[in-house]
Parts: sequence; C-alpha cells; structure tokens
Amino acid sequence: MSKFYKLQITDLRKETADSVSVAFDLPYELYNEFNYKAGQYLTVKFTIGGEEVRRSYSLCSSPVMEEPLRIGVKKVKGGLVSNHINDSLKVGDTVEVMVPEGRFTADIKEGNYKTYYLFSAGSGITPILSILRTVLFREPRSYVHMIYGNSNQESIMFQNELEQLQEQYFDRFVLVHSLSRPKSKWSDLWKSSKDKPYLKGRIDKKTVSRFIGEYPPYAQNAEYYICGPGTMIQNTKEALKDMDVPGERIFTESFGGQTEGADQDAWENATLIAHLDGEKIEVNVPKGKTLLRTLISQGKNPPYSCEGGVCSTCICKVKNGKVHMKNNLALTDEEVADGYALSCQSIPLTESVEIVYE
Amino acid sequence: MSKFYKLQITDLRKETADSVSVAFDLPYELYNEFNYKAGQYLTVKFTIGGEEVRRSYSLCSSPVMEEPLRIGVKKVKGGLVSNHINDSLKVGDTVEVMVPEGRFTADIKEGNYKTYYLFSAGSGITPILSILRTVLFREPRSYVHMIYGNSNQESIMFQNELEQLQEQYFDRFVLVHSLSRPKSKWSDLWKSSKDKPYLKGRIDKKTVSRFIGEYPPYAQNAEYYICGPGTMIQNTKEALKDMDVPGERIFTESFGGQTEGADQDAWENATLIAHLDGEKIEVNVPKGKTLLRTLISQGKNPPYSCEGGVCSTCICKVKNGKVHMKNNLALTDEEVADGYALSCQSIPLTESVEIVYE
Amino acid sequence: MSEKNKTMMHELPVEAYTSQEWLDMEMKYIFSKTWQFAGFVEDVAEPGDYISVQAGLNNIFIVKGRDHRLRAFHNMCRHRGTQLLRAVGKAKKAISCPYHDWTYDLEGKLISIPKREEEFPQLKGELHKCGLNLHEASVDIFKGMLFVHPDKDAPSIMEFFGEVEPYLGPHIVEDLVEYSENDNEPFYSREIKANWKIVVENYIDHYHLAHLHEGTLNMYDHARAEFGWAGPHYWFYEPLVPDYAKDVKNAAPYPLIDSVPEDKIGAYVPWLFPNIGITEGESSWNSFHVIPLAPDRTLVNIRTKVMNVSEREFTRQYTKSSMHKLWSHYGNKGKYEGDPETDPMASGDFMAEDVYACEQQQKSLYSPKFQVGAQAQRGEYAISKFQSVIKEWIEKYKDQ
Amino acid sequence: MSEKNKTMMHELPVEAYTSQEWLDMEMKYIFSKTWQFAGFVEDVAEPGDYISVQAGLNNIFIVKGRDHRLRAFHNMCRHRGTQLLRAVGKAKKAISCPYHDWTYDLEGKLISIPKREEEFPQLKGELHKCGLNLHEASVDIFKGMLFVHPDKDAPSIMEFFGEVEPYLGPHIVEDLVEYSENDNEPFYSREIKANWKIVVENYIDHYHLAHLHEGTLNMYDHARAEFGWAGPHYWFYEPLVPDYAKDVKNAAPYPLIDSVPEDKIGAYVPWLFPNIGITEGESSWNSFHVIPLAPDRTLVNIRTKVMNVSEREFTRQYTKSSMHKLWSHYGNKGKYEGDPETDPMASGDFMAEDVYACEQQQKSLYSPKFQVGAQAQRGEYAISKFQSVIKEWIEKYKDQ
Repeated sequence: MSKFYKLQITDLRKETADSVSVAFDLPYELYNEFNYKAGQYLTVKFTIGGEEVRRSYSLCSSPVMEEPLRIGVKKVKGGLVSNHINDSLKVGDTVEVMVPEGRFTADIKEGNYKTYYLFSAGSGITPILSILRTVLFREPRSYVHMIYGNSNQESIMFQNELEQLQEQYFDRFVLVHSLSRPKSKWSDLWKSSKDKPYLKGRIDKKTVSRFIGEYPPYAQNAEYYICGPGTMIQNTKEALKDMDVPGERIFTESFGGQTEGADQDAWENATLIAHLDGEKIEVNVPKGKTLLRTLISQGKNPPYSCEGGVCSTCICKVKNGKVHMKNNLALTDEEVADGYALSCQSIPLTESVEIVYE
Repeated sequence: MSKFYKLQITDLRKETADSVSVAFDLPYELYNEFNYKAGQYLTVKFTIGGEEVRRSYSLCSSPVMEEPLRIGVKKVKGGLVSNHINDSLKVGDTVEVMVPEGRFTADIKEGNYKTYYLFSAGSGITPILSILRTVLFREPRSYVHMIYGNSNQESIMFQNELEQLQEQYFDRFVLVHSLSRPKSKWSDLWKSSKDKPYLKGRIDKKTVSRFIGEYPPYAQNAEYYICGPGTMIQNTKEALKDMDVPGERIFTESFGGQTEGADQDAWENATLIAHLDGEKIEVNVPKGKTLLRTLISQGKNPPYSCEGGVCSTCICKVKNGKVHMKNNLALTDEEVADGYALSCQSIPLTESVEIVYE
Repeated sequence: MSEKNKTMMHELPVEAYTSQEWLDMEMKYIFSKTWQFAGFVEDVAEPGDYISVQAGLNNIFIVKGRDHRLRAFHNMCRHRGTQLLRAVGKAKKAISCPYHDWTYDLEGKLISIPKREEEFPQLKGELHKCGLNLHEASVDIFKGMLFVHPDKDAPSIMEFFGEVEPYLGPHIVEDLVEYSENDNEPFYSREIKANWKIVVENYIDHYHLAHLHEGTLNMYDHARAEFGWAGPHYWFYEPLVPDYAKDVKNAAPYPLIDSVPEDKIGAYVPWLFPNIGITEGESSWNSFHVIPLAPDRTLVNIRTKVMNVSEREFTRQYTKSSMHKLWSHYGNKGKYEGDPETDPMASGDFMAEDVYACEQQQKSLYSPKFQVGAQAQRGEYAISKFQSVIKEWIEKYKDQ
Repeated sequence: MSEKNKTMMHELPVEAYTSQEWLDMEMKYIFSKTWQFAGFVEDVAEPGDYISVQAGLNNIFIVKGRDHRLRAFHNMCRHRGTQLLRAVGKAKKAISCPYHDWTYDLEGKLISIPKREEEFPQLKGELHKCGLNLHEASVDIFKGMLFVHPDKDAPSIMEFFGEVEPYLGPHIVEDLVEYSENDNEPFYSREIKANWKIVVENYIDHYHLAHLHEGTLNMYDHARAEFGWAGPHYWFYEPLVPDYAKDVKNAAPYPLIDSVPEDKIGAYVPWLFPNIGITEGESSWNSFHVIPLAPDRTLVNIRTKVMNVSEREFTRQYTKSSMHKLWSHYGNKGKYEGDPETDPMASGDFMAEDVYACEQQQKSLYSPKFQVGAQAQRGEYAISKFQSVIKEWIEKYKDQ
C-alpha cells in the first residue's frame, strides 16, 4: 500500500516566483504501476531535519500524452516541504514517490460529449491542468469552461501553457481569469485586448453564477471540478448548489489552507481500540493528537499518505463511539453516515472509540 | 390433310353481273368434318385443260344458321377457275372440296359484348358476310360497324341480304358503302335517302379514320376485320395503326391481286433439303419455282391448299439457309422471326436451304 | 369476439357495418372484383381525353385512344407506384410519371426511363418487354355509363349486368344531357356518416317509402311497386300515382323523356351491385354512386340527366310544373313540422330524410343494446338479400 | 397473409407503409430508441423555460435549470399519469400536477403530496426516496438543435450522430436566427397523407430531383451530387449550377451565410435517422421534421434560419434576388402547365411537388396491383439502405 519508489528528477521549471513544477523520470518497469488518471496526485516523502514527512502534490501532467510525470508545487508560508522542493531540489536528485492516488478524477473517454466546468485557484490549477489537457486532447467533442483565480497576473501558474491551449482549442475552451488584486498596468493591457478579459475579485457566488450564465453548457452532460483553498471550494460549491447543480456532478479537491469545522470538544485521553492487520491495539489518545498519529507514535504502521483529509488512504470504520474529522475532502456524506472516517483527521468525541482498518 | 370430298351443288345464285354464289349439299356424315368458323374458306379442285388446279374461296354462309355451305366467287380477268365457276358450273354438278380452313375467323360467342369493325372491298365481302351474319345472330349485345367498298352500285355483292340485315338490326349494325366510281343516277337516288348514304372513293386512310370517328365503338372490346385486295388491306391496316389500334385486334384476309414484296434475287439451282413425313428429300430448285412446287414436281406430297400465301397449310420451318416469301398473309412477324415460312411462296436466297414440315 | 360482434343485421354481423376489417375485406373481395362506376361516356369524349377514378382499392385511369376506343390502366407508375394522371385531362401521345419521368405510351407500354443505362443496367433489350408496362385494367360502357374493372381479363361487363338489363327503364341514356348547377360537379354530393351498406339498404328498402317519405315521394304509387333480383342486382319499378299520371305532361318538373313510351312511364330504380344505383324517372335520369370512405363514412354522388332540349323549353316546363296544383298535395312536404332549413325531417327533401335515417341508424350500431327487432318480409326482403350477396361475394373470393 | 402483404418496397413489405401494427413497432423500437428532434436551443432559452414534445410514444418535457443545464423528464405525473406541463412555458421552482397537485422539483424529485399522512400512510420517510420521482429522460444539443431520448441513460448523442457530423455543412447554426411568417409557428407545416417513410424516402431520393423538380430545384447541380451513409444516417451534398454559383452573392434569395467558405457553398441535405432532415443551403438553413401521425398521415414541420442581419439588409437582398435574371430560368417553374394556385404540379413550389408525389405513391400502396418495378442503383440506393436500417433497428430491439 504505502510503498515508495525512488524516482529521479528530470526537469525543474520555475512557474512563478514562488512555484515550481517537477518532472520525474519513470523507469520502464514502473509504467504500469504509475499509470494514473487526470486529477490524481503523487505522495512524496522527505526526511527533513530528521523527521520523515509526507506531502501529496497533484500531477499537472496528462496521462494521455507522451510526457513525464510532473507535479506543481507552490511555496506555502512556513511550509516545510513546499519550500524544500522549491528551494533545494535540483535536476538529478532522487525523490521517494508513492504511486498516483486520488479520487478527484474525471472519467475521460474519447466518445464523450460533455461540458466541463473547471474552477481553480492558485496552485489548485495543478490537477485541473491535467484534467483540462486530457479532456481537450482526448475528447474532441467536449467543451471546457474554466475560471482560474489568482491574486494577480504574476501569480498565474502555467501561464504559457494555458495561452497555448486557448489558441489551439479556441472553439471548445473558454478560460476566464479572476484576479483578486490585479496589477493595474497589466490589467490595462488586458482591457485593450478582447482575448484576455479577466474578472476582478475572488471566485465567489456571483462570479460563478455569472460565468455559467455567460457560458452555459453546450453539451448537456456537464460536470463541475473545483480545486483550490477550502473557502474557494465552499463558495463555488454553494454557488453551484444554489443554481441547482446536482451534487453528483460536482467534484472537489482542497488545496492550501484548510477549512476547520466548528470547534469540537475532543474527549481528553479517550481510549482507542484499533483493529489493524489482525492486531487489536488499545491505547490512550493524547489531547490534540489524531487517531492516526496516536497509532504511529505507538510504532504501529497504519495506512496513510496525504495526512490532509484528501486522499482517503487512512480510511477506517468506526465501530463504537464517535469521532470528529477536522477536515474531510475525500469521503461522501453517505460514507460518513455509514461510519467511515479518515483516521488522519479524526479526534475522539466519546470516552471510548473503536475503529477497524478494513 | 389434303383430302378432297365430292360435294354436289344445290344452288347457284347470280350476285352481280360478274359474280356468283355457290351452295353445296353436305351429306349428314360430313357435318362434323365440315364444321367451320365464320371467315373460313373452302379449297376446291378442278381439272381444267388437263391440269389440276386448286383455288380457295371464302364461305359467305354462316355456321350458326341452318343453311348450306355457300361460297362467293367473282370473275377474275383471265382467271382460270373463277371464270369456270361463273360460266360453266350448274346445279347438280359435283365439285371436289377440302374441309373448311383459314385463320381469318372471329371467336363469336353468345355472351360477347363487342364492337366489330368490318372492312371489305369487292369479293372480299364473302368471309365478312359470314362474320357479319354470325355476329348479329349469335351476339345479341354486340355492335357491327362496316364499310363495304365497290366500284359502283351494280358491283355490290349480296346487296339484298345486306339491306335486310340493316333493317333487322338497325340498332346494332351500321353499314356504309364506299364507291370508287358511283353511277350518278343511282347516287342521286341515294342522296335523297338518309338511310342509304355512301362515301365516294376508294377505302383509304381518310375514309377509315372518319368512319371510326363517326361511329366510335360502344362496346369497348373492338375488333377489326379487313378483307379485300392487298392495297385496300394495306391502306386500311395502316390507317388503323396510325390511330393506335393494337395489332392484335386487327385481322386480315387478302383477296384479289397480291402485294409483291421487294424483288429478290433467287439463288439459281439452290439445293433444297426437305424433311417431309420422315423422309429426307434432296433436290435442286429450278429458277422461278417455289419450294412447294419443286417438291410437288418431284412427286412428293407436301401439305398445301390455297397456294396464295393465305392459308398457311404449307407452313414449314427453315433450319438452314434463307428464303424469300413472295407473299405472306398468314404468318405473324414473330412466326417469321422464329424461322417459319410458307413453302408455297418461298424461293431460296442461299445456295442451300433446309426445311422441315413439322 | 366480443358479445357485440355476434349481434346480427339480418345476414351480416353488426361489425360488418363498423369495423375496418370488414371494409378491408369488402374492398378486396367486392370492390376489386366487380365492375365499378367511373362516370358517363361523355366524360371521356375525345381521343386523348382521360379521367382517373378510384375503384375500390384501385386508382384507374381511362383514356380514349385515337381509335376512339377506351383503354384503362392502373394509375400507378411501375417504378415506385406514383399516380400518373390527375383527375381529368388531355393526354398527349405519352404519359409521364411526374416523380422520375418514366414514360409510357397510350397503350401502357414503357417507352423511356431517364438514365436507364447508368441506373438500371439490369433492364436490357426493348423497354416494353421488361415487364414494366402499366397494369391494364378493363373499361366498358353500359347504359351510357363508364365502368372499370381492375382485372385486365375481367369477365365481360354484360356477363355482369346482362341479367338485370331487361328490367331497366327504356330510357336511351345516350340521348340525354347532364344537368348540374356547377360545371364538373355532380348534381348532388354529400358525405354521409354511415356505413356504405346502410346507404344501399336505405335505397333498396321499399318499406320506408310510404313512411319516411310520406310527404316527399308520394307521387309514386308504392302499392303497385314491382321488384326482384337479377344476378347480384336488384330491380324495382313503380308507376306514378293516377293523379300525377293523368297530367304528367304538364306536371313533370322537366320535359318528359321521350324515349319512354307513355305506358311505361314510372320510376325504375334498380341497384347495380355493389355500389351504383340508377333512378330512371319520367323526366330525369340519375346515377346514385355510393363510395365507401371509412367504416362509418360514405360519399354519395348523384349525377342527373334530362332531355336535350333548349333552355327555353326546359324553363317553360319547370315553370309550368312548379305552378301545377298537383304539388300542393304531393312531393315536397316535410314529415314533421319544424324549420325546413335546419331539420331534415321538416325539409320536404327526401335526400335529407334518407341521410338523417342512415346516420341515426349508424349511431345506434355502437350501442351495446343494439339489436334488429324484426324484418318486413316483403318491404325489407331486398335488404337481407343484398346482405347475402355481400356474403357470397366475400366467400367466393376469399379463398382464391 | 394475403398476396399483397408479401409485396415488397425494396427491403420492407408494403404493409410497413399501411398498417397500424408496423407503426406501433416503429414507435416502440425506433422512435423510443433514438434521439428525437425537439426544437432549437433558443426554444428553451432561460432558466425555468420549458417545452414539451412528443417523441415517439413518449411525451417529454425539457426544462432549463438555473444552472443553465437542460433536464428532460417524461411529462407524466407518477400518481395517475396525468400530463404535467403544456406545450411551452416558464416553470417556477416546482412542477405541480393539475389533477391532484402532486408536486416535483426541477430535478424531478417528488416533494409534496396533499393529505400524504391520511391518504398514503405507506409512503414513509423522505418523499423523494419513495420511488415516485419523475422518470428521467435524456436531452442534449447537436448543431443548435435540441434532441431528447426517452432513456435516462441514453447512449451519448455523439455516439449517435458522431459519424455523420463530418459530412454536414460548415454552417454555424447558432449564429443564425429563425425566420418565420408567424411567431411560434414553423416556417412550413403540413399534414401529408402518406406514411412517414414515404416522406423520408422522397427526401433522400436523388433520382427524382432532375425530374419531379426539373423546374424548381434546378439551381443545384444534381449531376455533381455526392452522397453516402454514415452510421444510420444519410448525407448528401450538391454544388450550385455554374450559372448560379458565379453570381450567388446577388442571386441568393437571402444574405449568404457567412460561416460557409466560398468554395464550400452548396446544398448539404443530410437525413438524420430516423426522422429529421436538415437542409443547409447557401442562404438558409432548415430543419425538416417528419412526425408520424397514423400509418397514412404524417406531419412535416420545417423551421428555417437565416443570417442575423438587419431587416433592411435582408429586404435588400430579397429584392435584388427576386429581380435577378437567373430566376427566369431556374427555381420556380412548375413541371406542368396549369393553375399554380390549385395544381401542385404547376405551382413551381418544390414542396408542393413532393407532397403530391408522396400522396400519390401512398394511394397506390393499397392497390392489389402495386409493385415496385425497378430500383435506380445510384439514384435510389439511399431508399433501400434506409429501409434496411429500419429493419435492423426493429430487429435489434424487438427481442430485447
């Protein structure tokens, strides 16, 4: 499950002042294992300052093109791994990488006739770029209507690539930039050019509803992909729901700052009974620690990868007691109702909690 | 086939200055064999000046009335047999007669509802009279529209009989006389009488087309019977064809002068191979002789009766080589195309000719 | 089979008057197997004139050849079946289908196909020998009327009508001329909401004359009616009532038809199987053509002929008749009192009375309670006889 | 089975064109298994707008959600089947059945039942989980046209039309505007007395163009036509005749459609299976919708689109064209001489000519003599091909 492979960096490309994309060389014998879907991510492992840390970064490359695996990484303020990648890695370095994972994927098939709405903000572009390029390349009859939010012109990742796509697929691809703090000289430039309009402000409900009104779906099988910070996801999703977009057509992936749920009182020193690989583990959960981290600190080896509530590798079933997930971007409401939880995000709400890794 | 019966003359009636009708006594035992259809003819045989001669004369009697067989014979200038009959025969004489033959017949049935167009000229009246009387008597619902052409009033054969029929069947029988050289006093007489109009001139295209226009068919199953000299037949037939009368509704019988085809160069002394009654005969054809006469002069007994190209008794099939028929009033174009020929009219066109009597 | 289907109209089940299946059968086994009325001889007067008529399932055109003989062909191109000729017209030497210009001569022979070589390489040799000539039908004339039969080798029209002919009126129809308010339209034409057999049965029903038409057809002497059957056809005759007979010359609405001898004046009203009646009267002669449109819809076309006299003479008779005292007692009083404009039973018009009776009878056929109560053995004998002929005819051809 | 029923129209028996049974089969196995034309995208322009259309046996309504995405549902209340929405309208947030006020949201979910507790105690829990939501259908857009499919999980519309798309005209339909004499009515609408397949076969018959339409569609160069089959669909293209092509800018009746490059001007006339043709010309673009009403009745609705220009510009082109000398030789001369008002064959109107041919052909199908004589191997190839597709489709679904 959590096996890491050593892959060599073949390319490192500065995308903006504070972001980089990293391409890996994939040996032929790993082709099958590293087969991926547009929208999935790679989990990388570093040992920084003696501590093993894992992070997941979405692939911005497309699985249907002859190109190396590539992830996009934007510096997070004080972010251990993102700064390491941006500042210290160089071509030729070897990185430990897990096989691609993630449920934020589109079912892209040549015969499809769909309209894809892509909403992304900041580094949320990475999986969206992968989906975008794959759709345009693989589904010659589908349409893509996309908004990309950034703070200003200079923080737009993959700018050249996006412009090329706009030119190449002008009849099926609409891209509107949304800039929260646009630099005026550049905006003046844009205003004079019909091809490069942008919306001012953050991606919010009004932006979304106007955008869809202006670019209604042509192919009626429409799907909505959202990737960005939690608030952007929340806003976009609510806007779509207000417009009666059915929930099953909306797909989200959280990037950047997490949306915390309402503060929950964790049960201090609750008892955790965990069934893992046939072993029954009983242990107290220290305050503030997640069920996953509690087990890891006991030397156990529970499955996990992103530790961000996104990937669902650490999924478990709650048999007794209740837990609160600080963040859940992976499980559906129904899965939660059925008792599933992400152990990397879960803190106990009851005196005793019993979980099973299935 | 060519069997002759001796019949006694019971009546000889002068029809015009140069024509006579001859009635024969038919013994009861010959009733069946001499059963005939209106329009057929008898072939009579005489030995005149030591030579055996045969001629065919149409029956003017009707098979459906209780009356003797009767033929009409008009003198032909220099005609051996017609003069003999007109001048030498008397009641009580015996004549050698073959059974009635001929394809110029109408299918007369009580239930019929037809319009008969009868065209006749001169002695061509004889078979026409037979058809006319039979139709009027047997088909109470049919109509007859008739033209009878003669040179003048005095050469009209069967005049009384025709007048009687006009009176009796006034609602179904129209008769118009056509006189080429009418005698004026009589014509004056006629002009004063509505019942006896006549057309002046020979029966030609205009006459035919006007006549039909004036007396269109009432019953729509119309048939056209033509009997007279070759030119009269030709003219009438062409007139009918010009009016789109279908060929299969037209029936003709030639009387008097024959229409010769284009002169053909006969192959002198051609070899004739004839298959007759199981025998294979090989013989040279002398110049000017027909195939029939060649075989007869060799003492063979080929079937024949009229020797005028009318009756088709002498029909044979040409297996090899080509022949020319001087006259053909019996075979259809299709029969000729299928290789049939009248041997009494055929002269060889190729060095060798092979025929079969079937 | 439902209960209702077993209910009988004398000889035929009720469904024979209501179902499409029965109409289909009749179309196949009666209307396509009989001589069908097609008009008057003068409708196709000159060479080249044609008319096309629907005779049962068959649309047939009649064209007069230059030999003045009529030909009849199924009005349907042998290529894809498109109708060749419209209602009435004048044909040139050839007939072209409007759809793809296949062309036939007036004998029905196929003489030209556009793009023959490229498109139809299988059609070799002479075109008229390719088996694609027009289907021939039969046409003939009876009593001045044109009849067609869909079969090329139809039995003679006289085999069909011969037996009834002696019972028809002595009128010489060919000498009469048609009378109509509008050119090219029948004197009377109306769609009746009833099965065609209901209309026929009304026509041949003697029993109703003195009742339904007590005020409209009372100038004929119903008591002295004679009638009978001849082949599949019905014949009927009744003389004038004495009051009318004694001054018919002045009272008749139109000039008397002179081909009828004085002692034979009366109404000859035969029904020619299956769907054409003729009404041969003292001063007019009419064809009464009954055309099924649907199980419950029937078109009736009446064409009328009168003496060929000058308009002045015609008008003089009409005026004389309309002022004649006879008509105050006879011929045009409604059965019921009411508005003659809106109530057929008060109209004083016998056709309106008949139409009313037919439509009301048809309506009742759909009632679960419907049953025939009783049959007048003389006055309605023709009705059950007609129904048996229908049955016989269907039986005869059904298994062929 | 009678003789007649075995007579074939190329691939199909004649009864396929005359019997209710066949129409029923087609309704089940063709019209309920294919994407059916439902209008133009602008018919459902704004959120809340809906239209309801009959697609084969299914009445389906299309409604635009506030997300501007179309939904399609079977237009029938799950309670007792009453139709929910009439032809055209604007929906609020919910759809109520007029009969008992059962109410559904725009996603088709049942959200309210009057007197639910007393009357329907068996319906427990959330209403939309009671299995009584509206039956979903599919809706999608192709070439600016709305299509519906009665199945919720219909195969993609592009699976259906994809193969023929490359053969369609380069016209950008979405840029054109509808042209009609009367608002909300199609440019042309007419009930034709013929089976729907006769109408289709006429549409795809290349052989008749130079003949039936010799005076009306002669501005297109039939000799240079190209055509073929793509999936179940037929495509057809022919260029303008040189006379017209060289001055098309002045001669075209309406302003030239600017999305068509000069070298691609012509008539693109595909037939999209089973019952929608489009006619993409030099200055107009038309949908030709063929709707079966009965075995022998078919409704044809034509909607037409033209360039989105000012009325002045439109009128200027129309005037220029109508005075253009080209049209004295082309485009509007009847095949026969006669009264253009009453005689379709003298009308100079190609639709009238086609209607005439179809109706005449249908009539002949009932004749016992009817047979197809021969088939033009190139000009009529599409007809038998279309018939095989019909057959295949029925075979495919009949045993499922």
